[in-house]
Amino acid sequence: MWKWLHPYANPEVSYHFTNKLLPWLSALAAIFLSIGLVWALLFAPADYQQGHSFRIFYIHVPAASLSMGIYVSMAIAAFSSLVWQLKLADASAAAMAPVGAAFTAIALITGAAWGKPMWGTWWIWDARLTSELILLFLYLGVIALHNAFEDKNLAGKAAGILTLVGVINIPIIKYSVEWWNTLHQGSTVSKLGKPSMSLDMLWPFIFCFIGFSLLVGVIICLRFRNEILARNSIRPWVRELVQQNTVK
Amino acid sequence: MQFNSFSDFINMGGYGFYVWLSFGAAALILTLLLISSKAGHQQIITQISKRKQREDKLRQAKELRKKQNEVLNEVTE
Amino acid sequence: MTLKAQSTQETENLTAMNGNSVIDNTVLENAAPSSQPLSYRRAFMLVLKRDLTIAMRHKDDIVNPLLFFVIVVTLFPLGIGPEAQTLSRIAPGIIWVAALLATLLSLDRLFKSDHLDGSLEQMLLSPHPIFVLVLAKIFAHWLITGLPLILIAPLLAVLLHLDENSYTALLLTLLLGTPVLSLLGAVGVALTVGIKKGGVLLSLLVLPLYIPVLIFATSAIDTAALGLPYSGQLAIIAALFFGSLTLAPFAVGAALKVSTN
Amino acid sequence: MNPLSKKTSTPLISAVNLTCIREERLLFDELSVEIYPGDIVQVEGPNGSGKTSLLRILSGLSQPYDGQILYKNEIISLCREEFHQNLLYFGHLSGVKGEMTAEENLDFNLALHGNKTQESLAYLAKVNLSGFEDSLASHLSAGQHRRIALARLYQSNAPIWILDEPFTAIDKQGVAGLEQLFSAHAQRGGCVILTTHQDLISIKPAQVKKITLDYSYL
Repeated sequence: MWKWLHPYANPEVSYHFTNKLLPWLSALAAIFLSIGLVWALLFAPADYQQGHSFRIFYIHVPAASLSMGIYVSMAIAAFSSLVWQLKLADASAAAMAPVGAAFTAIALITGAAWGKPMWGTWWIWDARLTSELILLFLYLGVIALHNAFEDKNLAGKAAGILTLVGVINIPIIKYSVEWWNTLHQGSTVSKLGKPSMSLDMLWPFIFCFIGFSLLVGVIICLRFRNEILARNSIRPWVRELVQQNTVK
Repeated sequence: MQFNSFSDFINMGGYGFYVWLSFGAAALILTLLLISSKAGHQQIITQISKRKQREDKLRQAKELRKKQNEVLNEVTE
Repeated sequence: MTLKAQSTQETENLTAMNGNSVIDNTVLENAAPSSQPLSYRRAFMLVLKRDLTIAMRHKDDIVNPLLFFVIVVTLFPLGIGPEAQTLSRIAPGIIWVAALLATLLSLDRLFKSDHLDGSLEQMLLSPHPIFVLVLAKIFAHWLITGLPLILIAPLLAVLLHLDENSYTALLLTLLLGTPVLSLLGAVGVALTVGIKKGGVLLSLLVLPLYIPVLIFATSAIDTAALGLPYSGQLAIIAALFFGSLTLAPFAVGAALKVSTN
Repeated sequence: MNPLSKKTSTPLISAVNLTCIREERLLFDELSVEIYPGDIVQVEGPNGSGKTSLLRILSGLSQPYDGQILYKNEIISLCREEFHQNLLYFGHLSGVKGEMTAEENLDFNLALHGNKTQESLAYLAKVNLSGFEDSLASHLSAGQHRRIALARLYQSNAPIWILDEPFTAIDKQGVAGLEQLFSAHAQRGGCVILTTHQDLISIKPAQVKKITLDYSYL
């Protein structure tokens, strides 16, 4: 595995690789997202209970699951950067944090906007929304810690440790919040639960989900590129690249 | 097509405000993130080039000083 | 690469100069009469004793968080109203949230002064494993801040009309829960100790991690008030305690290495 | 170069291809150094050239951007305990606690590094602090703090001494005493790596090896 990974562990190679990857990834993301969103907004049937408000589902659920997924991948990147000293893993973890925070925020806003017509109130201490809120705090903590350090490498290490502590805590927090929720409002049946989905709802959802995942990939690639440049600013290849870009 | 007219589409069966709030907020956040990530690239490049210019200046000053010293040495010799 | 050339040249210089000093090379290697064998217990006791000595001579560190705890708790009846029923309903939550905040306030002293005067560096450079030293410091911190909190909590419970059945639960949850607060908090301080304005950041990092303890502790007290068994919640807090006891010292050690870098 | 010297002794501490970047500035690149028993090494360079960074990297406190530190040809992170047992690091900060007395401070410092503490009073006398043993360190001056920390040198049997500005706030007499201590330590087969602003007086320049840090290329 190391032999295969090695060329990509070189910052210059991975910078150019990301650069080449970006247009393809962006095109795919645009295709999937536009098909998915048009389908979700125009053609997918309304839910028999929730009516057209169900269309929020097509953003809320991808955003919520991506927000968790990005945290886990960030933790994996942080782990490999701390254990194997992979500087690129560190850069990718740094690139992921703001994206994850953005998707957590989207999940929260859409959750509230969906909750208002369903529950009659913007905020409800529902287990899933509460864990999402705590996840946002964890993300903000990682970002704030990252910004507090002057030195990018130190920042990456510190934020990595925090990410790992957080990822151990996430299941515990999630479990405790769910448990707390059933304890305090056992009778509330969450309407955000799994609705029986018909195929003509499932397909647009799949398109939206893949589209959002690709979009996450695009933004992470963009930020990853910046992180590589910032971390290698004294390297000759970066200097050359800067020269070319400023002459233009 | 689930909607008969454009106003139907905007109205979303009475849920228009909530649906468009969700989609709008998501679009806004993602566009901002996308733009800032994209702009970050150029920002970093200008930053590095500024630092490079500063360092070039320092190096030139150093070389100039070295030359002056050499000249001085020659004179004293 | 002028420096490169220079430094390799220096190296050769060093090796060349070295010829005459080889003879008495062995003197230091064998001379170890003044060193003691390393032991985890001795290192632990050494740091514990030192931290307790310092705290005893600097009593503000013990008294101030405790005062904070008491004042925050007394503010609630003033803000909410003196009805005994309301107060006893929210008492577990108030006491626990105040305990969280008091711990948070006292966390700063765990590594800050050691970092500022350089003794933290010396600890990291000692031959003892870092987690032993860290554990000793955290234990000292708990003795200084956690223990007084537990002792004064029943008094505050009286002020808040806590249900009589819940006193044991309150003490047990505090006994098991406050060490978790110290352990998790230590990770946060270790990460922020090198940052100039780390105080606010610390609370952002640490408070979300405290949520499970808060939830299970207050629910244990609530359950006890109903006269129901609460051993399940206690078991979970105990699990959190042992989990953080095994993992936190290593995270703290790694974080301190980053912070002193 | 004498080939025998290389064979008969392994370097106590060596740096391999060190690169150090601080605040996105390159301090040194590909720095390699081998330090043998008996060496007194002075790290030179203008302010901000990375002297302290180099010493901290050598002691294992900081991680270099790239490169390795070896203790007797072994990577230090793999032999941490042994390396730290054989290392004495003295930094800018004295590590003296104001709430403890001079003697308690020294005792703790000695015990922390695995040394015995019976004779600490004698060591305090050697750094001119007799009479101050029982005073709280917060009542003592900065120079006295540094002397409390330096008293460890008299007890230490660690061969590697890494000293960052050991002469700061120390009077002339003290400096002479320290220099004697350094020569004796080198003769016993230890090595001293130090930074200092003034030149060493009693130690002849020929005995001192120099590492010059000069960020001539940025």
